Amino acid sequence: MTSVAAARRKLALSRFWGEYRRHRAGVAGLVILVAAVLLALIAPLFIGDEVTSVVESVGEKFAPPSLGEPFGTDESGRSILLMVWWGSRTSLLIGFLAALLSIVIGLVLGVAAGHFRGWAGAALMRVTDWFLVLPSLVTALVLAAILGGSTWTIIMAIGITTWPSTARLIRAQTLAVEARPYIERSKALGGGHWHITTRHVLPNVAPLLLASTTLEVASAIVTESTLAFLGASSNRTSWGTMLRASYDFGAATQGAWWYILIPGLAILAVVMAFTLVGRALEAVLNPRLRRAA
Amino acid sequence: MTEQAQEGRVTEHDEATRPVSLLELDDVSVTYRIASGEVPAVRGVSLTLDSGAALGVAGESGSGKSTLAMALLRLLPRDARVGGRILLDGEDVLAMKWGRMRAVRWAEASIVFQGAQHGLNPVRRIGDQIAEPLLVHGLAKPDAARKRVAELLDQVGLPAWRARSYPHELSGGQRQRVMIAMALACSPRLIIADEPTTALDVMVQAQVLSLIKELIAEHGISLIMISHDLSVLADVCDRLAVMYAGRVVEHGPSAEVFHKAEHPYSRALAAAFPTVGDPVSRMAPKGLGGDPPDPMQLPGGCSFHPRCPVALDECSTLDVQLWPAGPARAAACVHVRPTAPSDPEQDVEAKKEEESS
Amino acid sequence: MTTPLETTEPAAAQAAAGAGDERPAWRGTLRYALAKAGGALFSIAMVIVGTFFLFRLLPGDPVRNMAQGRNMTPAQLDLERHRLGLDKSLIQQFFDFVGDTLRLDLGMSYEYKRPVLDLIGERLGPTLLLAGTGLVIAVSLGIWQGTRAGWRHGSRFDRFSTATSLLLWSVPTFWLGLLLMMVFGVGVGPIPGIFPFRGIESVDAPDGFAYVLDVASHMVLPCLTLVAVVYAQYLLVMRSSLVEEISQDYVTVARAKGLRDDEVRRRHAVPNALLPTVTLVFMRIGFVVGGAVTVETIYTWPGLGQLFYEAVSVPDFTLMQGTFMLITVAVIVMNTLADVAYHILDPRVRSA
Amino acid sequence: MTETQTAADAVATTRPTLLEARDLHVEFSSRGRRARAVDGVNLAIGAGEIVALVGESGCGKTTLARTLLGLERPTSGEVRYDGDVLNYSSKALKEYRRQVQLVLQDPTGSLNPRHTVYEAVAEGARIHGLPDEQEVVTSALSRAGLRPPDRFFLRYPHELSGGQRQRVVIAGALALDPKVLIADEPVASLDASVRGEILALLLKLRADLGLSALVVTHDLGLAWNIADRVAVMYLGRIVESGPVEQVLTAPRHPYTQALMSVLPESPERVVLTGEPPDPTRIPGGCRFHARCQILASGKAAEAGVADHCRTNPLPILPSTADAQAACYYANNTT
Amino acid sequence: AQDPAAGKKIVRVGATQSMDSMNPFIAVRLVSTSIHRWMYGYLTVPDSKTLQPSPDLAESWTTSEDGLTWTFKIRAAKWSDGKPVTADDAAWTFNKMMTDEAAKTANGPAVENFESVTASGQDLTIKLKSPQASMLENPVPIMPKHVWESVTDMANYDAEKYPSVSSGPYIAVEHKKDQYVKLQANPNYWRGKPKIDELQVVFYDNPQAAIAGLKTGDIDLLGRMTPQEFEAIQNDPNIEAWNTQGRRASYLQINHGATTTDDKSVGDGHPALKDLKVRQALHYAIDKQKLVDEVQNGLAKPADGSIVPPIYKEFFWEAGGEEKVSYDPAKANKILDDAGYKKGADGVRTMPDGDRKLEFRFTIHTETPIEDKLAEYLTAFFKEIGITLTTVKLESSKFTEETGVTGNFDIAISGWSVNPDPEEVMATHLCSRRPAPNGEGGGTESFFCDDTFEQLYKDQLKELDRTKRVDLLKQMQERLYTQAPIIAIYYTNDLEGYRKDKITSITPIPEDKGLLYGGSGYWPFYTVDAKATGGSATGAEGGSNTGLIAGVVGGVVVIGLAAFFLTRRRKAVADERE
Ligand SMILES: Nc1ncnc2c1ncn2[C@@H]1O[C@H](COP(=O)(O)OP(=O)(O)OP(=O)(O)O)[C@@H](O)[C@H]1O
Ligand SMILES: Nc1ncnc2c1ncn2[C@@H]1O[C@H](COP(=O)(O)OP(=O)(O)OP(=O)(O)O)[C@@H](O)[C@H]1O
Ligand SMILES: [Mg+2]
Ligand SMILES: [Mg+2]
Repeated sequence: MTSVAAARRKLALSRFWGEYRRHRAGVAGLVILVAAVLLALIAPLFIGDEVTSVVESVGEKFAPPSLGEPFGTDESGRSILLMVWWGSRTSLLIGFLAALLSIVIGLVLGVAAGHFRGWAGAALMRVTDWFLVLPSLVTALVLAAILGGSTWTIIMAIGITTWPSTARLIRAQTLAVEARPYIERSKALGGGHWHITTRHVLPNVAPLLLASTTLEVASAIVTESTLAFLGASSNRTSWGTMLRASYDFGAATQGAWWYILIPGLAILAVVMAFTLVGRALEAVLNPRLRRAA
Repeated sequence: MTEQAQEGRVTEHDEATRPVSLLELDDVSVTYRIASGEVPAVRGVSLTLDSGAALGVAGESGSGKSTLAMALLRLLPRDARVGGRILLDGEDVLAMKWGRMRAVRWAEASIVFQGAQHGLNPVRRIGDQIAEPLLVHGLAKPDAARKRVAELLDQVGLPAWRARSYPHELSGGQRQRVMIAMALACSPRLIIADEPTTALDVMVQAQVLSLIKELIAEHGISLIMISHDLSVLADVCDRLAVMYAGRVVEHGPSAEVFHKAEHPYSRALAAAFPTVGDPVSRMAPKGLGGDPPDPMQLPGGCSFHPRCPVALDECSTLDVQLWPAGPARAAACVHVRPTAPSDPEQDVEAKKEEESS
Repeated sequence: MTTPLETTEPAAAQAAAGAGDERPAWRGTLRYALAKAGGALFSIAMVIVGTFFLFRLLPGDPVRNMAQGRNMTPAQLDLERHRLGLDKSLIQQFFDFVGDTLRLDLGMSYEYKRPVLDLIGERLGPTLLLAGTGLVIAVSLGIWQGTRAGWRHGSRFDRFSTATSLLLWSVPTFWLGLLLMMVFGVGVGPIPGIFPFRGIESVDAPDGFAYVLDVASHMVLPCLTLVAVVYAQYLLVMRSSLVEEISQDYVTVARAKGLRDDEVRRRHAVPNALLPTVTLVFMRIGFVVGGAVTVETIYTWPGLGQLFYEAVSVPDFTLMQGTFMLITVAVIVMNTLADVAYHILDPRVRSA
Repeated sequence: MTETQTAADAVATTRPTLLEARDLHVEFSSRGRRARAVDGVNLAIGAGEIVALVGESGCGKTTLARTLLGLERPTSGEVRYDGDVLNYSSKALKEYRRQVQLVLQDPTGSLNPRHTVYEAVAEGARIHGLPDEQEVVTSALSRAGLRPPDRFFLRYPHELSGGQRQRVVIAGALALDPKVLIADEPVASLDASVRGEILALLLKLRADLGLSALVVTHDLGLAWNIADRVAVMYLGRIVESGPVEQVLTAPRHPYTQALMSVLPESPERVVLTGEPPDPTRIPGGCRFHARCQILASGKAAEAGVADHCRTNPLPILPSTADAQAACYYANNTT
Repeated sequence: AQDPAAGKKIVRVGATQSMDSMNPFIAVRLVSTSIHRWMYGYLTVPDSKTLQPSPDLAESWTTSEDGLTWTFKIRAAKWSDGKPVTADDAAWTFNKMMTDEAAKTANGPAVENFESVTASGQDLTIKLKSPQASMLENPVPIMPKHVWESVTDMANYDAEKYPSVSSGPYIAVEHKKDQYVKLQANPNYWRGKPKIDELQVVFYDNPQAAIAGLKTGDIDLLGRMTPQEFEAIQNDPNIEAWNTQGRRASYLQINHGATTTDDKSVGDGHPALKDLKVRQALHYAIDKQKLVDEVQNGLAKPADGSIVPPIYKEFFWEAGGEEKVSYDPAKANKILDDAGYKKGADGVRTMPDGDRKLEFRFTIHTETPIEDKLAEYLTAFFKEIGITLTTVKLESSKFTEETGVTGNFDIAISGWSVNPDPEEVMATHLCSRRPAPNGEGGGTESFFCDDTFEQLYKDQLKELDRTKRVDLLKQMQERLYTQAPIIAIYYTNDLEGYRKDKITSITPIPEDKGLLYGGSGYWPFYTVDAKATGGSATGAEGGSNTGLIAGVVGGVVVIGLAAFFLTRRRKAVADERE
């Protein structure tokens, strides 16, 4: 029977994939995304922190793209290609962890706010609403300024300011699920809070959560770069800090367009990829949208 | 296919009241194209409706009733393909220009949709919504329209001040009445009512039904009413058509179809409504087993045969037709086949000969 | 009345409801508005309290921050501390802070030596001009495109506009701003740099209509940046809510009534789809504020965002605190107004 | 009230009461007003008995059913099971819900679309930690008429027909070997053609397992089809109750009469005037008086009870098995 | 369009900082003090050639024997509103600062040593508490008493009144906050009206935009560039790239045992740094030339002296002979080896008397990319001698606190822009500048407390003979060099640029290869001359462009309308399709 179950799961997966595959943009996004993540993961096999070291850089300063340096070099003669590659690790790390943090907080509070009626749910919702209207970039900037700049603070700042939209989404979904008669049935069968939230609510919000996570990662990557631009940056090379450096070191006025363009395009590509995947997932997983699409 | 049209005319002559039918469906079929293939929702339906008559269409969920209704006014989504001919007053609806189509909509035929809750725009006052077709079709100036709205509301038993209400302020029954008032606005000759009472409570259902009956009696409006509740249809309509899997499987005068159905599916439908007080049905509920048919994978032969309690071996291959089953009646069942020849080909031939003679 | 009613007799109740139908709805709205205002006040209170404690968490001694490494005598430091009330207990400070804030006294900027409120007042105009114009353009553009895209979803226009908006949405604001500055401000290759990229007006600004043009020309690039980044979400929201509306039965009914396609859209689908869109527009107003910080910084636009950025980078804590509080409160107020407006506009929620 | 001693009455008294509502009140606050959804109900269900609870939409049937299961706390009054007052601690409730099971109105909604039939049926067994889960599921499915059971194990709800889904829900309830089944509109959302099947199943379960059942419905035909006793509810209260044969062939309460008249076979139709009742505004006197056709036609006045109808609240009907009606006119004339 | 600027000589100076206040008593930002220097007279100003104090509003001055009484004769100049400048104005200015704490905000220390200030006619008498050689370097602008007298709440006075009443070469006529300040030539200026009509200071938030502004001609002059910014304008044919020695010294501050004024140690500095040998070894291990080349793009001078940069030829001290420390990692290693700091297996040295490793923190500011780079190089250098360096980034207020008060650091980056008289920068290394026991006060740059240094400082205060005093100040620099509480690494160049096609002449200060914007004093901006603005000759900014923009806007509107009507038309067709 387990083999049948596995077969069925496989079938469900293949059905899902069949649905997903019809979203061409989503597939393109997925390809880029997988490539980006893979590249980031295997980076240590080929390069190390030294690519960001100014002491060890040997290249010419602000060298335009050439055969040897396909993406040119920066103000210290470091290879933009290698830096972008290495920086992807921090950017993606911040993106994923901030999204994770935001999702975890959002999930817990969203499910709780949706599941528990009465004052507890209402209070949670008030708090969420409150956080929701806070201008998130401004708040993140203040938080980052207060906590001091490091990768973890940036993650915290982004995570803490972005969870409310997730919480809202999850709460709405939880409420929708909880209004379904099968919750009532489960209660009538004797199921408690834990049973209901873990067996019914969670599996139902999970797909949406997946979609929203990808969107969250995308916005976290953008936020990271914006925070870096506004002066709250991680202490490691990321795409955001590279862009900040290109700005600090006057790449634009020196005509070093590659220095500005390449990290920016890297952000653009990855963010776009996440967004496309997220939207495709949403379209496949959210029946409301599916009907519309 | 001409035999059915002829057969329809036979009906008229039998009733001998009106010479021309208001609506004539000739071999209408509707196919939805979806990602995984084609859904033949309506398959070759031919029906006629005389002016002033009420036709009930019954059939289980998914048998194509709403699709058929929508096809009459070309309201189907773009991915639906409609075949056959739909003649409204002799004019082919499917061939109309858009401008003409818009003129026909509501002014000549209006429709009360399944589920009144969503048929009303939630953010506009119901008065405006009722008046809208009047204004759109240039049948009244705003002032006159307002008066007409009051009149219409009164006809459906709602106070005039309700015109200023929003849909959510009304109960389901009231909303359904608003929909009916709206359908009456342009004094159309035909009203299509798609399950006007399904979502309603028994008491409200009774109110709405008597309202409909009253209106068609008073205004001489033709009605097509859709429901899967045979008892409701039998109450309101002169004639009944029962659909199964996209086809009409039986039609005839309503009392006869309800009480003495020829087709086993119609019989099962009728039997599902027990007669309270009748000891036969006491502690003996009757039902029909089996799965509803999947329109994408219809069984061969008679599409009902897998669930049919009286199916014969040949039903799985037989090409069933609507065979006459008494005066102004027809049923698509092997058991009403006039002769029972072993060769289905011959059977058709025989029937044709019989018809034309 | 002869019948003693436990509550009201249905028939009578109905008549009463009929006669005064407007009143309960109106009263409901008022009650709703009051409740919302209460909620907003609560949120603002939370902002005030939160801000106080958040900014007490800051590293460093505020007075020394003010000194910025200049040599100040202990007496001067004490005086400053006393002036800022930092010699009092935390509780006392808290109450002072709350009191001052309620009196709209947001303290003195360390950096400018002027009341924060004055500084904010000076910056409000330009921000409103830029963010307001940007918002209006973004909203109209987004809604217009979203409507077109949603009405015929799947069309080429839909795919094109969705793709562009997603692309622009994925771009970091500052990056786009810098690029636009380089391309249209400074000029690249054959493209001449025709738009000014600093400030709100020329130093030698002309008078009269020419001045308006001058300011308008200064607004082109910042506005473009802001709009490009912000409008995408309006487009997407409008699009999906329209797509949602289209599948509603009342749209089919409207068609069945013989309305023309564009009448169905204009009179039924779009107004209904607008409602959720507009709320979302306001809900996400904080996003515009975030965009404004970046855009104003890049283009030296003398607005609140720039002030905030300056406060963060100096850092000038009272100023930061004040602008943060003001921006947040403004966003909360906007949201509340949007909620109430939504409530008035949408009869469904009005009486709920 | 005890003028006629019928056979049905005798049957009911021989059956010991299993589940009982005593003077049950349930209130909700809705939009600042209080809705008295259940406003004083006495109802007893005997072992092996099928009771039908009928009434129009919004009269409180579902609320009563949910309260019987402890899903809703009564504002006052009590639910008794097997003679004991229901204990609302979560442990006791869990135990209670092994004995009493609920089948909801909407079979599609009652099944989590992400759970297979097996999981859906096994859910109760898992919650209560029953051993031999697969065994339990298999037998429950076959008892519910889904045979052979293992063919259905891995199906998802959307792959089943409506009737099959309802059977799965019933199987889920049967898996715990309940003593009482509360079925809230078990066939309302089903197609007319499958409805008879489900009802037959209920009868069969009663015959095979001795199950008691409360069937909530607005369909009098259903009550006629399967119930021993029927209780007619109006605006939070039971206005008439008694053996099916008696109540449905000779309804005494004007509301029951109106309900009966809506049936197709009824010769003339009484269409009640006025709006559906609103539990936030329960009229004084007889709660039905504002819509009562007897009162409106003047018959009540003839019988001299019109004033009573308008002013004097009626007492709550006791939970006896006999035919009884809460109506001044009916009690006056018969 | 009518261009009001047509025919005038206008020079626009870019600034990447905006004014904090127009009130000179409280303005502290560099841009503000610069502007105030252009607006107001001082007692003395640095001579344009020698940078030595030369007469400004004080025509001449005398000192009493004991050096405690100074008498200045105030020039018969006029305020821009026509009122005469008197000693009373100066006396009021100083007295205000001495009595009003708020007025001390900007230049408080300048009057700290004043006993009393009195005026009689054009004579201003200042009595000091103790002798003060730098008396002539007084940084306080003299304010018009008749205008400022009425100001009571100095802390909250923004001085936004135009035209301003000043006695310097320029009068402020307009200030748009964070946008620009407009200054007009003062026709009453005692030296004579400047050659240009208007001097405008235009603020940029975004340094890149400022560079772009210079390149597009929106501004005519931009100072205080980073090496990278400078490189961006270097090859522009229209821009004169101005690269000269600067006023700034960059140095490392070493926590050699931070103490408070009561000599109690504070902070968590690494004990090894208390050892002069270690500090010297660090000094030997730094390749200053490489830092100049790599970090400053060659636009700096390696520091072989202390904190006074070579631009001040008179005061600049340079190490030589035995004393001179030049890059020599081998020597550094030897010093450490000899002192018993043994290398462990991992190549990191440990303390001679224990096993604490020589692992130092290097504290820098957040958001200073150049410091990041410096840190990387230092880390590499110190690794060569078995010392690990880890970088700690602190936000500026925290930085100031940890490196100036709490002493929680090992090595920190620091720097100082030195005024023509180095007394103040020397004073930052006095014992008294250490924080008080309660953590108050201070302003120390190094927690240095050295008897020899103290004595030298006291001596130079009293020494009124300039050459002798210069010698004393040089000895102090030498002491800092050898004791190494700080290690100077380089003197950054002053990098500026101006548009050749606009500015026809400008005299730096000092006149020989001196500074423009970055200099102290108004000299460059007094002498600047420029081409008159034509009707639409220069600048993409402003009126000249409005025509084009109007055209563009009009075009967009037309296209928009066309699109609108097109879609309208299509709509009718679309409806037919449905
Ligand atoms: N837009 C559509 N796309 C694809 N298939 C559709 C569409 N609308 C209806 N169908 C299919 O066509 C068949 C007939 O549907 P229709 O709505 O006409 O049934 P119905 O008889 O009105 O049922 P009900 O009683 O439930 O209203 C069903 O199988 C349905 O799934
Ligand atoms: N949770 C609740 N909050 C507020 N009011 C409620 C709640 N649940 C039920 N009600 C109200 O109580 C009344 C009785 O509801 P209930 O669902 O019990 O009716 P019902 O007889 O089951 O109706 P139906 O036949 O429509 O299912 C209704 O007026 C309903 O609006
Ligand atoms: Mg239908
Ligand atoms: Mg119910």
